[in-house]
Amino acid sequence: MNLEFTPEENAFRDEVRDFLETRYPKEVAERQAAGLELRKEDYFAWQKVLLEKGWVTPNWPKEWGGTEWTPTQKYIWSEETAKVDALQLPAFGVSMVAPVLWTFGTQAQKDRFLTATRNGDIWWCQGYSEPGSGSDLASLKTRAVREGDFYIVNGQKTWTTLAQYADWGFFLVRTDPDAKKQEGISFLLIDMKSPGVTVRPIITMDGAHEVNEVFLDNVKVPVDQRVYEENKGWTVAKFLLSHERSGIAGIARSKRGVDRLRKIARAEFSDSGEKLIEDPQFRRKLADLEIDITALEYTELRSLASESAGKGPGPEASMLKIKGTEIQQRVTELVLEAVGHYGSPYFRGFGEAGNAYPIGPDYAHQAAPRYFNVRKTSIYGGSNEIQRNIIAKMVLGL
Amino acid sequence: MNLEFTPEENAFRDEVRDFLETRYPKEVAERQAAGLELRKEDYFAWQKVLLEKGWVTPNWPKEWGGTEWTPTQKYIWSEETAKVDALQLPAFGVSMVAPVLWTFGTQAQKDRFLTATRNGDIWWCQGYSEPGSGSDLASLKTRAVREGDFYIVNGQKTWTTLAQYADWGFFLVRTDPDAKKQEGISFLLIDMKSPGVTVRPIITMDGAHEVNEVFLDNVKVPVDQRVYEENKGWTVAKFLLSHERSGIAGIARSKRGVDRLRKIARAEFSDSGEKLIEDPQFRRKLADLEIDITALEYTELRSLASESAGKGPGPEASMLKIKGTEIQQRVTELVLEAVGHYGSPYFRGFGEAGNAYPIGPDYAHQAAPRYFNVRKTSIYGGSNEIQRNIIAKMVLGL
Amino acid sequence: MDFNFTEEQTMLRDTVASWLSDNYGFEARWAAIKAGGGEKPGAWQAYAEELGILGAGFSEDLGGLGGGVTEHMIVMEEFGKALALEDYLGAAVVAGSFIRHAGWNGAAALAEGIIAGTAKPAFAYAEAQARYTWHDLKTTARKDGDAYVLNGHKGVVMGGPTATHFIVTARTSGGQRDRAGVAVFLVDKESKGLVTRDYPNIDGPSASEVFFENVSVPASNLIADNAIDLVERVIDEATVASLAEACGVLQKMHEQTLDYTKTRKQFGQPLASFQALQHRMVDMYIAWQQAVSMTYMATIKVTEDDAATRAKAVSAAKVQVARALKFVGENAIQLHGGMGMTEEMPVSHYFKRGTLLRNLFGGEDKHIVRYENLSIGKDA
Amino acid sequence: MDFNFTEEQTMLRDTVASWLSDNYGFEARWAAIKAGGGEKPGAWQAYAEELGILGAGFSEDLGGLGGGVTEHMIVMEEFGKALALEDYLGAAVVAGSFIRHAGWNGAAALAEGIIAGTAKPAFAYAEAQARYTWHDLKTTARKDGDAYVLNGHKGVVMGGPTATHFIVTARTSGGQRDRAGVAVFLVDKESKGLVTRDYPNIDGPSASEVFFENVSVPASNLIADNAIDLVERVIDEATVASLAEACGVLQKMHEQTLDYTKTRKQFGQPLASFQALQHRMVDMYIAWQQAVSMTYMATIKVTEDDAATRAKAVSAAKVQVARALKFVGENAIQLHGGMGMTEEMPVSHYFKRGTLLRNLFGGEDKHIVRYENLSIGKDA
Repeated sequence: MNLEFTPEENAFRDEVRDFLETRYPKEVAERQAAGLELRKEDYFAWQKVLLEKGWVTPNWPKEWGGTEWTPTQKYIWSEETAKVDALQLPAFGVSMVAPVLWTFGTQAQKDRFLTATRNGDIWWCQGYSEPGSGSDLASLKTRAVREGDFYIVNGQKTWTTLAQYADWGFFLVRTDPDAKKQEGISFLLIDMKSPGVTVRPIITMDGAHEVNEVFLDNVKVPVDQRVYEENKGWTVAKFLLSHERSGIAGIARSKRGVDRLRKIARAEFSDSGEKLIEDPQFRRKLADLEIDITALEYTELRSLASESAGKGPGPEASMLKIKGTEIQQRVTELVLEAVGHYGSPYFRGFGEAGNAYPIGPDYAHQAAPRYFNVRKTSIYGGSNEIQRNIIAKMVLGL
Repeated sequence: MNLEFTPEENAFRDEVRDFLETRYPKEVAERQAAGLELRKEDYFAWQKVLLEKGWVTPNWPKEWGGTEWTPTQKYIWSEETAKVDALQLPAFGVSMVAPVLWTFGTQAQKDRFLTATRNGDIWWCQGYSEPGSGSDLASLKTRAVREGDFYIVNGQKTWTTLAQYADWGFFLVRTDPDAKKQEGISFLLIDMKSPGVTVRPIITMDGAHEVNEVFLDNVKVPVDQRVYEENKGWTVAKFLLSHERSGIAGIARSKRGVDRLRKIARAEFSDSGEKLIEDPQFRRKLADLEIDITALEYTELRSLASESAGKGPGPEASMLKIKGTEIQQRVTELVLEAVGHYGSPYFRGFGEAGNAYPIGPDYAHQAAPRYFNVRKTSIYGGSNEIQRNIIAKMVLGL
Repeated sequence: MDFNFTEEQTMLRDTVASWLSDNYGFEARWAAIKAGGGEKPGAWQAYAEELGILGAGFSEDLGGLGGGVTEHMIVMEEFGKALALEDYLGAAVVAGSFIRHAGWNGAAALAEGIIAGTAKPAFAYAEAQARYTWHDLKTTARKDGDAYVLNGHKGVVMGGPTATHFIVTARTSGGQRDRAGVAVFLVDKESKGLVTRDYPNIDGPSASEVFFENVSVPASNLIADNAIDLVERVIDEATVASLAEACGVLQKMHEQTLDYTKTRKQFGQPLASFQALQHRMVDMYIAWQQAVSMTYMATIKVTEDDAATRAKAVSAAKVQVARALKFVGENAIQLHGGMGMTEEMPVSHYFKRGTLLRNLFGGEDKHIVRYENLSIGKDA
Repeated sequence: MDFNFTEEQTMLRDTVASWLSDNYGFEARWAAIKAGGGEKPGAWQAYAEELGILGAGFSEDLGGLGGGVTEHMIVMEEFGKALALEDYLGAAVVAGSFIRHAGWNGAAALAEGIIAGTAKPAFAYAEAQARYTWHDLKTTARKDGDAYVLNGHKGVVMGGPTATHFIVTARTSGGQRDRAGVAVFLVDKESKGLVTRDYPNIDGPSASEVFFENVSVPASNLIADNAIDLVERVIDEATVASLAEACGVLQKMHEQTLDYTKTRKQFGQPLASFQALQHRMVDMYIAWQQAVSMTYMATIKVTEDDAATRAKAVSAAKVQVARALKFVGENAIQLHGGMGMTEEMPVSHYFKRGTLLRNLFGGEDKHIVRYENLSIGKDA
């Protein structure tokens, strides 16, 4: 057993650091530092830089522009990007639909979509959830009826993240209403500018517009935008759900969150009049959190190591999801606690309302909204209860 | 809302205190202080004193020697007895079988058993659980076949507390094997000296002999020792289970446990070289525990108040059971933690092995055994999981 | 021992509950928040005139109903159930508590105004550096003839935007963290040199930052000097009232979760049929019930004469209620799934209110340490 | 990064596992405990001769296998799975660690004896007043010519009854809680003035109280003086070995619970079919896996040069493992129901061992504070 990095790995880390230091877009960094909402152009600015470096799609096959990084290199990349708070590109394109395309797509679909996705010319969204489906994804009701070379799609999707920016979406639709639940489903790519597609915002309790409802009203979708066989969409859906596990625990980001929390605790005062970082109760919670992060980090490293050894990622990914999201939630909770009175004011940003001004220290502005926002992490992507069901069944054989 | 005691209640408290101070058997108190196992005669000594005072069966109807105490008086009694660690008489006789007898018994049964039970002439045990039945009591298999004026009983009971001392037992047996689960059950009183009754000890992980297996091999039981109708024993069993709820939370004992814990924490040293009671981590746990005890105490007081107001004890009793047992377990856990290294030695008492001698401070001898022993409290009397099922169904309507 | 309410108290509860249920629906409240006022228009006048509850805590000779902490508990629990936005806590509970205990000459006039709804004081006690230590004060009050001159900055003054006055803690002498030298003033909002910056809070109601720059306050507005014990007593009483509000919030979150999981189906079964979720809801129920028990306990004990007894009871209750708010709130959202995350579902609003209530007047850590110091330290 | 074991390490694990499975069944172990010896007769000789594992941690020039903490981890994890009673921790791990780091002249002779199974030192470090602070020592060692004279009392010396020597911490100078002046001696058990009182521990193995009354120890038996850093390093390495034992205990408790709930029926269904219990077992699984991860982490990092890095890693791992022992252990008993309470069921023995391991070398509180002081304090 050995945790040392090889000289090659250390050199790679230096290269990553240098790249981030010199090439990360300044204007994006500034917006992030000010706690402002990020726009489509911010993501594209960063994607462009990554593209130039050849690092935009590390997980892709080499022929489509992948980097062929080892798991250790990916680990280093996630550590270093988290340290500088580098934006994460929306996963829907580069991490989710792309593997589907190169695995199940026709050559024409690969040619049409992969490079464009890599270059940032297509912003994708995901049309999976429906009102009423929750974690029981396969109960979806959106119908696609074949008419010649087209499907006519009718239905409603929900929790569609950042659909307000999306050019294309990948959708699960029901093509055979008489088949068993998982059976009559197909996987369609839909141009979000198609007539009949309406996107309506859902405002979450933190006041943010991150997710949407998508209404599909007689939307005409060419049959060649179906990926894989008709009625076999569930196979594609399961592949997609299980494929994207790297970084599911969000450990590097949580570690960065703890660093920020320490800074806050060095700025704030405790009830004893000393700095909050000196307060035994707060210190204990900070130590607790760090220790739990370390445990999860080594659990993830063990899992990476068995991946390197050729064993695929197993249902242990559910463990990383459960503990990782719990930790993300605890980080935000401690921030909210640390800022004391100033967790209460609602700062809506400078941009929109002309007369807004910041109340309390900068680091307090997002404390409560973040705490509220990350409640979602234990709900989405298969709720943590569903993840426990998965471990019970797949790992423990219950 | 008002928590003050009336002058009458305060006078009663004084009377209880005085009684305990002057009349509690000295030799029993000494054995308890030395951490020695208690014998049948210790219980009887105390029962005799209570009998003389007329306080042995506070919950009984007046005609059978009850005190007609108000719920507040019972509360005062449990507080004061806990403060001096007064023995609790085994519940099987005075609290469990007695209400069954005066509710369901024939006059002959009442005459034969009630006064004798009150006087301590009969030590009862409870033959409910069977190997394999667990919390699913009604799945019991012990058979009683009617032969003339007798039942011939065959089967096995388990977890029979203090059966090694018992004169009589009350048993649930199956009299109709073809009826539905709860239906063919009868409630029998069995003389433990009957031929065919064998008691075999079960040693629990703390090394104690508290529970037993009871084997019934062609035991002849006169029909007039059946309480209530044949095949209606489940009615009796349910009555008995729901009847005994007073003190289920064990709050007064837990408060006493915290007092003892404080004494230990004032004797032991912490890692900083000061007294353990000054250690911020330990103090926090102590405060946590006390606050939780207070919350449960007021929950019980609310429940007593609605009993006084004529509303019967409801399924909230399950809440008292869950939290009360969790608290009892935490008390023992903190004691074990407080005694440090000396939680490890196994002190088996002075009595049996001639060459035993105490290792470490007196208060450490029972630390680990107690911690192990009270694991049972969240298992017996309907496990805490079963209690949650009860609340879900009866209170929340799930 | 008696946990029952008097007939008058029961009537008070019914009156408040029925008015709120008729006038303070989710949509009406949400519209008021979106409009930016942080209060429901007309509600305060209704509290004064229609309901007559602003004097619930004032003695009868001051024109009040002669009640106290129990009456405030009753009103605040209903406010919690309805998520009422108005600052009853500052204007009625805190002001009423100062008037009850301070023996201040201006009491009658202020009480009259409050009861009539024409005076609405907000409590300006928090300072950024002080966290939850009420005698850590940078705001100063310098005696100047027949007046005091105030300088300083008070943060997150709830109800500030619609207040007519501020009840302000300021230092007349001593160093920043001395217990001596803490005074309490009634300051007219229109005073020269007093500047406010108003803003909404994350859960809907509004607050202000209040800046004092050589604000002159008549000496007759000095409610009390060397009054840290009084300030702590008042905040303890206010804390109990906020715990009652929390009990209302807890009740609603629990009810809504039961309702939602009973109707919402997943994998062909109501969510409420899954045992793991049932047990979660049982634990939520227990947490809520324990919070109620502790709130009753604190309501009763906060009136005792011994300051340590009061403080210990309030801190113990605060710890228990804060934990319940976290456990019940987070699980209410979790069991509502994605829907619970949206501002369309009432439960998200209760969760936000509950979250802020957790830390109001200090969170779990402050109060467990305070409890420890009062109980364990003392007898160590 | 590499979490794999070498071929030799895998072979070591297989050898130990297979011997224990053949020779150390539940009944055999239980019989040994009941007989009162606190060890399985003959086992130690087998470790020395048949298995050759007593030298796993000694360098090859001392006649050992050239291994270190990883080898100890491997052996101890198997000992945990079998609940082996013998004091491998003191006689092999602790002694091996002192020999590795102390640069002591007597090392070769002691190592030879240990490897052969003829010398079996027990580690006498604990004192009643000191809790888990290793430099809080009342035991003294006074230089007297070519010898040291020891006086004092060491508590709960594991493996004491069958030991041939004690490795004893004693103070050569300084006050009771000074870090300076802490020395380590090898003391022959047959020394004049050394008295032991033997007793079983609650989980089976035996220990001794060891009293020193003017015990004369040759100066050549001074392993190190002013050696608190060394003592802490050795105890950190021993702690890691005990964490590995805990991982073995955790694994068995988890397995046994799965097995039991899959076969045991209640209300006509296997216990394992109830969702609330399934989720509990998932959480137990996660706790166990996290404990394993942290044990690996600490095994790797305890060999680093920087003392703070070592200590921080060990304390973090200890906190995690102690919590896992509590959570998994208590729930293993709970899910076994009444059966889990009896001494007939193996799970109760694992639970008892796990409970004692939680506090060995200090519990959660000691280690979280140590972690805090090293990580948070430093950069504050």
